[in-house]
Amino acid sequence: MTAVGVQPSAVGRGDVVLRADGLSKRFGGLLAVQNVSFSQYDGEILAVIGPNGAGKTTLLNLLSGVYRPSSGRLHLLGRDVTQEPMEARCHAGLGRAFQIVRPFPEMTVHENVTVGALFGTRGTTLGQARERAYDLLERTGLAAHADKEAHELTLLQDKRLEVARALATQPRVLLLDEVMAGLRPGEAQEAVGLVRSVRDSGVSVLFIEHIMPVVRDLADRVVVMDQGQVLAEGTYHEVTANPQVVAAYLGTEEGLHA
Amino acid sequence: MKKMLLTGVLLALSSAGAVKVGALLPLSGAGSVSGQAARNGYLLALEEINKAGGVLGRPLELEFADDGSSPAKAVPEFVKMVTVEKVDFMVGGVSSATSIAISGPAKQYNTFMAWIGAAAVPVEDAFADHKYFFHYHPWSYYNFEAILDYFKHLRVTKKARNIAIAYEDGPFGSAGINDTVAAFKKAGFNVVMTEKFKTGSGNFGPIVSKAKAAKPDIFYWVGYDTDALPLATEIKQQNLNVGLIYGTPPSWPVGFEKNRLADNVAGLSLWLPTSPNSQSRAFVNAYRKKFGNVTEEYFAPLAYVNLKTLAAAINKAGSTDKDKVAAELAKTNTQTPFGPLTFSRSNKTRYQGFKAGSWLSFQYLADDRVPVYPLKSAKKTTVWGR
Amino acid sequence: MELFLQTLLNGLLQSGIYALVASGLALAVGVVGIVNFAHGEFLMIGAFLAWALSAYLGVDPLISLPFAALAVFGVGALTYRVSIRHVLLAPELNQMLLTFGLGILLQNLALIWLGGNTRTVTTPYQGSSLSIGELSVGGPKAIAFGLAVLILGALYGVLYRTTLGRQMRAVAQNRRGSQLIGIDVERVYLIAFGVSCGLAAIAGVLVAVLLFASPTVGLVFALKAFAIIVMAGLGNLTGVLWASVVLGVSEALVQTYVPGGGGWSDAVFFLLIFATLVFRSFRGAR
Amino acid sequence: MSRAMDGGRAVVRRPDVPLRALLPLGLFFLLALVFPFLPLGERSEYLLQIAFFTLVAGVLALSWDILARSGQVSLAHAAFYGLGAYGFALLGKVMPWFLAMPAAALIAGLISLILGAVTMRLSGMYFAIATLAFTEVVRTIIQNLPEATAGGANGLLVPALLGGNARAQYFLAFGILLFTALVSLAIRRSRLHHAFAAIRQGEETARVLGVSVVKYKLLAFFISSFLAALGGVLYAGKTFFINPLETFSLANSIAPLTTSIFGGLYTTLGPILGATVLRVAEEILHNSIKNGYLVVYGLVLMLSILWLPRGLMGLLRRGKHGGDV
Repeated sequence: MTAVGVQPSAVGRGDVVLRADGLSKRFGGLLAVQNVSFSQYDGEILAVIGPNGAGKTTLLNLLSGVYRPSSGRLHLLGRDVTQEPMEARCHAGLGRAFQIVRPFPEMTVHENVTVGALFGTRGTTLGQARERAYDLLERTGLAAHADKEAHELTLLQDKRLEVARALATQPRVLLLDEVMAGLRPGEAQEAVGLVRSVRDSGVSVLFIEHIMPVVRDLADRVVVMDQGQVLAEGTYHEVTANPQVVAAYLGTEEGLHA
Repeated sequence: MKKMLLTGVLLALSSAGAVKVGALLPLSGAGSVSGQAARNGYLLALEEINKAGGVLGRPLELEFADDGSSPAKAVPEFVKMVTVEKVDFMVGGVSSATSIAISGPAKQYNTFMAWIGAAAVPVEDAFADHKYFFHYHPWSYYNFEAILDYFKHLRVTKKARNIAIAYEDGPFGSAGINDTVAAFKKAGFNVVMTEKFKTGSGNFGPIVSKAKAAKPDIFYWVGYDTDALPLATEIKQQNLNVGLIYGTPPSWPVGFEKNRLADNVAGLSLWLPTSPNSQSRAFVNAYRKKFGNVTEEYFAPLAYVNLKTLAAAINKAGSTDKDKVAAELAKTNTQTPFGPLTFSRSNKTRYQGFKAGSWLSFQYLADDRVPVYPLKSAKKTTVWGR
Repeated sequence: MELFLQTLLNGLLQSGIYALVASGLALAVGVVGIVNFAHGEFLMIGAFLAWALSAYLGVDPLISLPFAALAVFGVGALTYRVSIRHVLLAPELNQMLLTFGLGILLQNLALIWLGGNTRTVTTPYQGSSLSIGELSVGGPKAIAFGLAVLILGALYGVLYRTTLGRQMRAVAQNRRGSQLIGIDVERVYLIAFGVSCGLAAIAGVLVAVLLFASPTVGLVFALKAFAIIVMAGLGNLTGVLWASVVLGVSEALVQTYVPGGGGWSDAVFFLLIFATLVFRSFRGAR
Repeated sequence: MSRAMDGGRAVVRRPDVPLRALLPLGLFFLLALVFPFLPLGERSEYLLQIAFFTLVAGVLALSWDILARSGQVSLAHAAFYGLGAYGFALLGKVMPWFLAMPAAALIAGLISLILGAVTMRLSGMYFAIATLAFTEVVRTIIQNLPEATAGGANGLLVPALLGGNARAQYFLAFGILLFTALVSLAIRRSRLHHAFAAIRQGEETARVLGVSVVKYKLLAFFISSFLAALGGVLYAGKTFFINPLETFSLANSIAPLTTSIFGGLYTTLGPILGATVLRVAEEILHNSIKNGYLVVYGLVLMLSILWLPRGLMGLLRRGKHGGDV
C-alpha cells in the first residue's frame, strides 16, 4: 500500500490525478461501458457529456467504486484503485456528489457534513471534523441552516449540502453527477460559481452534465461518450464542432444545444 | 389484591386471624390450561374447608398469583406472596422451569411448599435439600414405571414385542428418554424406532412412514394435546398396522373422544372423571355443582387434594408452625380421587406423594375414556388393533 | 424406493400448509408492505370460527370456509381502519410494534373466552386418503395444497391482470405518486389488508381440520410463513410455492433419513432460509 | 482547517451533546441506586425482584438499540442473550462467576461477528428474517447437543449468582445496566455515533463518504451481543435454570425491539425508560386485572404507537421544546 491521502505537494499542477485505462462494464449481455480511457489533470474541470444511455452514470459508478469494472484499470493519484471499495477510494482522495441528492434525513445539515469530514480522511478527530464542517457550511452558504434537519432544505440547498459533504472528505478529485439538474437558471449560475470556487481551492472536478451552457462555462476539457464508448475528447468548441458528436446528438431527441 | 375469601358470615367476622395460603399457578401463558384447572380445584376445596369451619377455627384464605408460565414473572410473584401477602403456606406450581426459578427465594425464606406439579427431575435436584417441600405429582420417572408395567402386561396378553417411540423435542418429551429406551430394552422389548418431532407442527408424515417400515406392535408417543389428532390422522391415512397407539400428553384435546380417529387410542392419566373411586365421584359431583360442568384435567382434583390435605394437616398440628404442620402432613394417609395418598422418600426429596401406582392407562372407546390398566381399576380389557 | 417416494409426498403435503399460511402474508408484507405480526392471530380466528360452527351448528368446515374468510376480512378491514392506517407512513418498526400489540390482544382475548385448551374438529373425511399402491396421499392435506396453489394463482392473476391488482402494486411502489394519478390509496390498502386477513382465515379453517384450534395455533405457522415469503423474495408470489415445497420436502427428507432427524427439521428449515438469503445477497453483490 | 473564509461566523457552534441532555438519565440511575434503600415497607423485597428483571429488560433493550442504530434491525437478540446464559452456566462450573460472566459475553460477542459478517449485505426484512433463522438454528443445535454437555432439550441447572442474595444481585444488574448506558453514551459522543447513523440512513452514501461500513457494522454487532449476553448471564444466575425453548424464544428477540420502539429508538434513555414503564405497567395491570391483563397490555402497546410514534422520548422532547420542531 502506498501513502493514503497523498499531500497536494506530491502532485504538481499538470500531473494526471485520475486515469482510466480501457474501463469496461458488462451487465449480463449488455456492455454499458466499453473500453473507456481518459486522463484528468490536476486542477482541471473535466466534463463528461453524451446522449441519454451513453453510459455516463455507469462510468461515474465505476470511478467511485459502486461497480467494479469487468476489465480495465483505474488509477487515482498514481495509485491503482481498480479493486478498491468505495470507502478506500474516498480515503485516497476521491469525492462524489450524487445526481439525486442523498442527505442523511435524520441528521442536521451540520451533522451531514461532519460525517464526510470525520470519515473522509484518516486521523480526523470528531472535534476537528465538527469544526471543519462548520467551516464548509460557511463556505457553501449553508451556515444559517446548520441546525436544520436535512429534509427541511430547498433543492438548491440540498445540492449545496451534497457538495459540501463531498468536499468535507477533502478530495483531490470530485465527481459531480448532474448537480445542475432541476435547478432554475439563476440557481444554476450560482452552482457554477460554487464549482469554480471548489476548483480554485485545489480540487480537480469531473462532472456529468446535460445542460450545454453549463458545460461551456465550466469545462476546461470535455469527454463525449456514446453507446458506452468515448466518441471525442477536447475543448468545448472542439467537440461541439466534431461531426461525429453532432451526429450522435442528432440521433437523439435532446439535440446538442438543448 | 382482591381477596379470594369464600366463607360464611361468622367466619368473615373473624377473618383478621385467617390462615393464609398462597397459590402460584400459570393462569396465563403456555401452562394456563393446567393452571386454570388447578385454580378451580383450589376454589372448590377452599369452599368446602371454610364451610366445615376453616382451619384452627379460623377461615382459610387463599391468594392466587399468576406466574405467567415464565420464570422471570414467577420469582417476583413468589416473593410477593411470601413477603407482602405474608402467606403461611405456598401451594401450586405446575411448570418445572418456574418451580426451579423460585427454589432460591423458597430456601431463603424457608417457605413451606405443598407442590402439585413440576415433575421434571431437575426440580427434584433443586429442592432436594429443602426441609418443607412436599411434592404431590409423581416425578417423571414414575410415569415410566407405570407405562412399562402396562406394556409388560401387553406382552403377555397380546405378544407385544416391538415398540416405536416418537417424542417431542422440547423438555417435556425429551425428559429421561434415553433411560426410557434403555429400560424398554432391559425389560426385553425391541425398540424399533426412536424419533423426535416438533410439537404443534402437525408434521407426522415422515415419522409414520418410518414407523411403517419398522413394523411396531406399540406406537408410543410423548407430546402435547396439539399433537393427538394430527398423529392419529396420519396413522390412519398411511394405514399403519399397529396393535396400540399409546400417548402421554399432559392433557387431551377437547372433543377428541367424539372423533372416530380417536377410537382405540390409549393414554396415561392420573385420573379420569369417570373413575369409579368414591372420592372421585364425590369430587366430580361437587365440581359439577359449583362450576356446572365436569373437568377432564387431573390438575383440578390434584389441587383439590393438595389444599384439603394441607388444611387437614394444619388442623391436626393445632398451629401454623411449619415443623408441626410438616410432621402432620408427612403422616397423611387418606383416600383421594387418585387412590390412597401417603408421603414417602423419592430418589432425592423427602416427601413424595403419588408414585407409579397412581397412574392408570385408558383407551378411547365409544366416545369415552375407559380405564384398561392396572387391572384392578380397569373397566374393560385393552382393544388390540390387529 | 417406496419410502423415498412417500417421503417426497409427505414433504409436498406439508408444504401445502406452509404455502397456504404464507399466501395471505405474502399479499400484506410482500406486495403492499404492511408488516403484520398479528397474521397468526387472524389465522387463529379462522380456526376457531371453523371449530365453533362445526361444534355448535354442525357445519362442515369446508362449507363454513367462505363465511370464515368473509368474517375475518371484516375484522381485518376494521383493524386497518382503526389502527394500521395511522402507521402506514411511520417507519416499518412502528408497524411491527402495533401489530405485535394487536397479536397479544387477540391471542389473550381468545384465551379468556375459550381457554387455552386445544380443540379439534370432527369431519368424516379427516382420515381419508388416496392410496396409490403402497403410497398414500392424505385427503385434507391434499385439499390444503390445492387451495394454496389456487389462492396463489388467483392472487397472481389479480395482481397482474386486473386494475385493482395494478393499483396495489402501484401503491406499494409509490404511495404519493399513486395518489397523484388518482388511485384511492386508502381503499387499495384496506382491500389488500382485508384480503390478506381473509386468506389467513382460510388457512386457519384448514389448520383446524388438519391439526387443531387453540389461542396459540397461529404462532408456529405465522413464524414459518414470514420466513417463507422472505426466502421467496418479497412480492414474489410464485416463489412462495416453490420455497414452501423446497422447505417441506427438505424437512421430510431429514426426518426420514437422518437418525433423530425430527429434532433437526427446524434447523434444516431455518438453515435453508438463512443460506438462501445470505447466498443471494452475496451473489447480488457487484 | 485554514480554508474557512474570512469574516464573522454566521453560525452558532454548538457542543455535540449538551450536558443537560444527560440529566434525566442521571436521575434514573440515581433513583435506581437508592431504590433498595427506599422505605417501601413490606413491599420492598417484592419490588426489588421486579426491579431486577426490569434492569435486565433494560440491558436487553438498550443493547438491541445500539445494534439498531447501525441500521441492523435484528431478531437474533435471543441468540446472544441465550448464548450468554449458556456460556455462563457452562463456564461457571470451571471458573469463578466474575470471570465466567465476561468470558460468556466475549464468546457471544465473537459468535455475533460471524453472523454479522455473513448478513453484511442484507437489510430490512431480509436481515430480520436471516437473524431470526440464525436464532432458530442455534436453538436447535443446543437442543440437540448431548445432555451431558449442555443439558439438551431438558435444560441446565445454573449456579446461583452471588449466593442468591437478592440485593447483591440487584446491584450487579444495576452495575451492568449502568455499564451498558455508559457504553451507549460513549458511542453517542464518539465517531461511532456518526458512523452508525450514516450507515442506517444511507449505507451507500456513507461508503462514498469514507465510512468503513464493514468495520462499523461488525463493531455494532459485537458491542450489542456482548451486552445482551451479560443480560443473559443475569437471567440465568437469577432463575437457576435455562432451557433452549425458553432462553432462545422469539419473545426474547421481540421484547427488546418493542421496548426500544416504545421507549424511543436510537437513544440511551429511551430503551431504559421503555423497559421500566412497560414492566411497571404490566405489573400494575397484572395486579389489578386478574384475568387477561395481557389483553389490556396489548391494547396499551397499540395505543402507544398510535399516539407516540416516536416513543416516550418523543413525549419528553416535545415537552422540552414547547411544541417547536
